[in-house]
Amino acid sequence: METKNHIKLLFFATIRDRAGTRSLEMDIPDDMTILQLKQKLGADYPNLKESMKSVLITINREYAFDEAIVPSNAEIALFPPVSGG
Amino acid sequence: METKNHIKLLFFATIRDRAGTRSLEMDIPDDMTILQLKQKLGADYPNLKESMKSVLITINREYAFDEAIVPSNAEIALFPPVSGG
Amino acid sequence: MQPSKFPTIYSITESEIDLNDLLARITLPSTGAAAIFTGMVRGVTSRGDAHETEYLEYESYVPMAEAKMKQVADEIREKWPVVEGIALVQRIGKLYPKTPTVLIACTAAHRDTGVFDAARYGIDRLKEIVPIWKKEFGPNGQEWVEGDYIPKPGE
Amino acid sequence: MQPSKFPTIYSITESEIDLNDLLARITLPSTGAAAIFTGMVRGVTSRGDAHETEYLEYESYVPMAEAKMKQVADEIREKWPVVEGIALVQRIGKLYPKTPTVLIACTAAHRDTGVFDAARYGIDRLKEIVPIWKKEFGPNGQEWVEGDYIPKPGE
Repeated sequence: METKNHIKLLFFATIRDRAGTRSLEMDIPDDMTILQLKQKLGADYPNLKESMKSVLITINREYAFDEAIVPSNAEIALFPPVSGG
Repeated sequence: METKNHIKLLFFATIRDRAGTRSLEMDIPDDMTILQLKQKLGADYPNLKESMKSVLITINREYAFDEAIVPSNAEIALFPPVSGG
Repeated sequence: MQPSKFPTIYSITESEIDLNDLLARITLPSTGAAAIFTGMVRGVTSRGDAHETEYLEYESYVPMAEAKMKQVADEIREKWPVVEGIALVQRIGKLYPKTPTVLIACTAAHRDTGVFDAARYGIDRLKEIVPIWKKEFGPNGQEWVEGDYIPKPGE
Repeated sequence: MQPSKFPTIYSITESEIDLNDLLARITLPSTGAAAIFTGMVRGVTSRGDAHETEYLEYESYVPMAEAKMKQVADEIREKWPVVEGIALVQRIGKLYPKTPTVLIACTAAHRDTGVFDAARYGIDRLKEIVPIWKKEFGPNGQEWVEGDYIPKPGE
């Protein structure tokens, strides 16, 4: 039986504009990787598909990469390269 | 017949302390050089004699050197190496 | 002198950046020098794609941004242990030309200690890893400004 | 853009150094970056002859000092033509620890234009050629601080 992981997604800048929302909550399978999460988001939200190629992703406010496993109750943020200053 | 040049002298920092005054006016011979002026000051004001070896000198607010001729009505300043900031 | 006695200020704010106040807060009795960088909104840009800007709108992922600013400060302390106080402030919201938007300041006992390099490093790193974005509004419409740095694992 | 449009501020003052005001006065619509150096009175010095300072008394040959500050600004513009605004301010009088005593600020369109080097050059040159002196007052009495630079002809 597959257990579920409830996560929070935050979108910023161009990604937020394309997602049409600042945040989402969703259940994902346990042991899902960042790469799988990006594939799922691209499939579920066609507007985001193109963005998933170059998006930066953080898990609990630290930069994360394709092979990372999404931990339980994670706060996941998606955004373009930063442009502060 | 020797003509006279009336000049103004300004003293700062250690040089002022040793001179005991902020400024002096004096007549000097025409065509006197800075080197000759330093020698004269060292002779006239014994407290300044030692200082004349390392003093910085300006003529009309520009740094001047031993061989320069003191121009008429010059404003001559004498001071140690600067320490602003 | 223990590093723990050295002040570190990092914040995302919607208020005006007060240089006098920030400098005072990172000045210790042992401090003799401060190197400060500020960035402002340019109304007129000539380099590259020349254009005019009416205003910028800044946004930030605030809790992460503040954590990353602290990380930049920690990196500065590791590279330049002589640095005493550090301030990193990013202003967000709608900001008009000539307005200071970001400040990095580093203090040290003396100016020949790397304090200029430390401030330069601070602004470079802020622009690489601190999650802040700006959208530019001008006569030809609006456009997100995108950076080009991809953080590496561990950054 | 003609250099004549670029603001240059240089002054010897007995008033507080207001960084916010000075920065605003050298920020143009084309300005995107400022590098600022400030020096402060150290109350505690560890390097070299370690000692404590109660206060410093600064004096200056004011008209020459302002002319030499302008010369430093001119030198900066010659070396870094991209620099837009320049401010050089030296505060004189009786100044206590933690007080900013000197400021050099240079602005430019972008931060990678040498603006940090320009500010660094400015403070180095000020300490070489601008006629200002300070006397230090501490628990062990008073002493003039002497520089070690001898200006060369033409400086």
